Amino acid sequence: MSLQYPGLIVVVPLLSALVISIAGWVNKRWCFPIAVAGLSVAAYSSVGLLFRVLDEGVIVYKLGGWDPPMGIAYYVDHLNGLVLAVVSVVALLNAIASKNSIEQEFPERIGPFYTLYVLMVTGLLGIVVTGDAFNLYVLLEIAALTGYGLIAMGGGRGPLSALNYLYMGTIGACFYLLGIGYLYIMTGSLNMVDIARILPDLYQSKAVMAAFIICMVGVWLKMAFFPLHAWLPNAYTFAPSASSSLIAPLVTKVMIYVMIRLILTIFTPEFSFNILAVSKPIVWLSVIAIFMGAILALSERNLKKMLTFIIIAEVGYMVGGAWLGNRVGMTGAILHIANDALMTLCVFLAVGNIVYKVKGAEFENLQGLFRKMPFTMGAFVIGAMSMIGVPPTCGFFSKWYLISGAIQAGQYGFMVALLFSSLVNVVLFFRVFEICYYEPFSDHHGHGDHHPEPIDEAPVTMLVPLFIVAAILVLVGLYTGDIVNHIVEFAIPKGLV
Amino acid sequence: MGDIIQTIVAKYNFWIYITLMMIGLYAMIAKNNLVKKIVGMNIFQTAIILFYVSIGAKRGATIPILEHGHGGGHNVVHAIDYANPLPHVLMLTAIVVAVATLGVALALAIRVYDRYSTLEEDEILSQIREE
Amino acid sequence: MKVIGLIIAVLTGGLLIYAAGDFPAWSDPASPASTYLSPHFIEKTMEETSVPNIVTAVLADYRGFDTMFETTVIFSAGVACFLLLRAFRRKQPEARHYRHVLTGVTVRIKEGTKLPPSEDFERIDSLWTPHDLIIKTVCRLLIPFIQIFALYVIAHGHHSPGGGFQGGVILGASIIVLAISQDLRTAVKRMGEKLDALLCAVGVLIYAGTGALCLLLGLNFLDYSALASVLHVDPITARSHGILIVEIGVGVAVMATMIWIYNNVSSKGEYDQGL
Amino acid sequence: MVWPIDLAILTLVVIVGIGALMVKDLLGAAILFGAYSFMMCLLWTIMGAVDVAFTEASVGAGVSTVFFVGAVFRTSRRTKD
Repeated sequence: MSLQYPGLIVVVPLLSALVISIAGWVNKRWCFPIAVAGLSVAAYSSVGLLFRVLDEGVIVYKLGGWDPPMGIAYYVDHLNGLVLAVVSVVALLNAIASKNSIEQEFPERIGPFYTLYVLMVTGLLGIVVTGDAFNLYVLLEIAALTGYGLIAMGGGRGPLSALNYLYMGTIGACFYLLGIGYLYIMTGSLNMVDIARILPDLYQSKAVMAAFIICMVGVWLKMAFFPLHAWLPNAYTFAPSASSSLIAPLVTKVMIYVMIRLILTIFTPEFSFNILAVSKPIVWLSVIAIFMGAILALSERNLKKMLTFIIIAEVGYMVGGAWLGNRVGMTGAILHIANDALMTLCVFLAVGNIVYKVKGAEFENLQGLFRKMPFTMGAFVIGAMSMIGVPPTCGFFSKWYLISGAIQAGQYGFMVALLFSSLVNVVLFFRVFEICYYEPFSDHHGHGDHHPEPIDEAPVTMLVPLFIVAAILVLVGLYTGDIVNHIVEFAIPKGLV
Repeated sequence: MGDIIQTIVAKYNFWIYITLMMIGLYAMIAKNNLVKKIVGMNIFQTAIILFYVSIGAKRGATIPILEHGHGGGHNVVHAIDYANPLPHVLMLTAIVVAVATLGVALALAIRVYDRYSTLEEDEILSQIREE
Repeated sequence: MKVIGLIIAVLTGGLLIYAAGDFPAWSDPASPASTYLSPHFIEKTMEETSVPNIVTAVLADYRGFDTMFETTVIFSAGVACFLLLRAFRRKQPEARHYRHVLTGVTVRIKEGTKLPPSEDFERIDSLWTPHDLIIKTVCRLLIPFIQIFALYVIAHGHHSPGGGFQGGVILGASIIVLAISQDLRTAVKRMGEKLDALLCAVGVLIYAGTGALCLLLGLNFLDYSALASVLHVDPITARSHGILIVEIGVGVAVMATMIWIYNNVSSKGEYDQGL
Repeated sequence: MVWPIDLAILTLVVIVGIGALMVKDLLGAAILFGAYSFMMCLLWTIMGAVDVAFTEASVGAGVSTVFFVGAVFRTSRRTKD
């Protein structure tokens, strides 16, 4: 069966989404178990796949039995093996953790909600695993369309921000499609490896350069890289907690994976870093992104919105790290994809627990929460420490690699930006801790009056996944050396030094 | 002069697709009305489809359906006689994606209208500011 | 905003025009796109899949994985529209208006009371369309022919333009025509919401299930030649049959989704009567 | 393919596309969008992409236009630009 793991990763969630949508019309209680079962199989096979990749190297899976340039094939190497494992584990943990909040926020729409949820995970996993440039576009649209639906469930300003996200997301996806079209007209192929094989003769072509730029801009739009970030904060803030804790950790990270895949596999580092001399300006853009994200986060009085601006800064980290053009920076960027997905999940799950009990994430609602919800806040502290970059949590190590990469490349601006952003994160999170710890809980603020039952700890089903994530954060931090030596080292082509 | 006209005519399809794409992109960014933006979005997507179909066109070739499919069987098929089928396949998929996006976009626009009773972006923004 | 839009559009256009200079001339038979992969498809399709319409063969077999997700995109759009628009706890209006068709008398019914079960009354609200004998009759006559044509398009996709997707859209359009010419309630009575939702999922399930069956039979996902042992034909004919099966799946899914999206969009999700 | 027809339709496509964006009535924009899709469908038939043209005729000119009209009926026809 392990030969079929690459197929199972995408197919099992897809089938379970379809079964959920049918089961939702029969009995709503079946949706959650089916979703968890489907996601567990995906998580199990992706972790199994990662270990197989560690043993055997690149795995090729031909869909329909056709040989790659004709048909579509999956290429699983160390890079997407790692990302696959992270995506499927994050999706599974979040599905378990958000069960209560889904039942609380929209009890009557559980069926379609889980359908879209699992479909979105299918799309994200497919984006990561596929080796065909056009197939990636189709999966991109699946992840995007389901994302619009999940975000717009939030009510209030949800639909408007989802509509803005839709405009921007569609432009981004179309740009990507256009770039692939340019590659296709020049090479005649759609398979990533095959394109990379043909391209070296065409490196001087204007069309290939344009293809690269258009693809990059499209991907940046999707990941909310600095000048193109306007849609992200509202979309993530007004989404219901169950959706935002899925979308926030995964969508931007998967898009960064796509960018790294474009740089490393399709266009090879030789072309991206040496022939096109655009690394410097892009790193400076990411410096601005980090500064803007940090400063805008400072001005927010809503915990969830503050976190969305931190995401923008984190996107800056990874884009900058990938474009430093050296091995250490790329290692940092790839490591940070995994770490950032996990720590964003941790803080968003904690916020989800708070919203579940307090019904709001404004700062004035958070007073005295350390006494009311000690376990949730404990996990939140670990997540926050990781975001700041305190050892032994994993955030420290990827930041370490990013900073050493910046020094090696002579990009001191990027180093300063990273340090500045870490300092701002210290300020941001300690301000939250202060409110939650020192200020007494009062019923006069926020929505405290509307629910007479006292605020207490979130249910166990929400706490256990949160603790698992927090534990993973520390574990990944402790085993960073192994991950870098056994996985990330092989994910970067030898040519990049 | 002759050269320029030659180039323009030889790649007329490409120029038109670029024009349409610019129109669509401009409408998506600059138009104030949400439904107009959706129209722009569709024009944008169709322009890209036009680009791909133009890649598939081949001079002197017929549609990509084999003649005498089940009859002779001994007829040798020459690739030069048939248009390139691959872009057509890709664009079938892209059209479907376009209509799916359109459906979701219209549903969202209706939800927005439900709340703000207008489709004009500036009026919606001023309502949000008053909240 | 207009200035920004103009600048971005002109910049993008400029880049694209600049790059277009390197393209091979339009409709050049020697361009890389026409000489690299496509000759294989054109020349080998018949012997490898036994389908004369190359587009169908590439769509459903060589790149069948794309098409499966294309169907999934449609499915997720249907679910998303449903999720966004369908009213779950919308307030019932205080009174409803019914008209007796034969006499033209309009009655007002308060909430909670019910009409006697009779076909003679029709409800007057925002979904109601005025009578037009010509339109109703013409559409009623037309619909069966539209549907037969749609089925032909699905079934004949191997040999002529068309296939599951186009046929499914036409099939869906026939119900949409019914909804436009009569009123939405009539169409929903014929093709209820639950049926729509189920058919949507079932269509995609046919496609993905066929693929999964191949996987269970020991070959890779969507490798239809695995079906040869089930269908008792040779592997190449099995590919042709496999394409037909998935095209039917696509047709069912697309038909149901088109109707579903139309119902939700055109009524803001308020078609609660007549389910 | 006959290139004068090709050129004429390509030009018409642009005109109809601009028209769909300029007209100050959303219902009109929806109908013009249908016309635009139909022009595209003709264009693709000329280029030999019959399957794509068939799809565009049924989806772009058919169902998409109906979706637009349905949505405009449920919202408003008014537009400022």
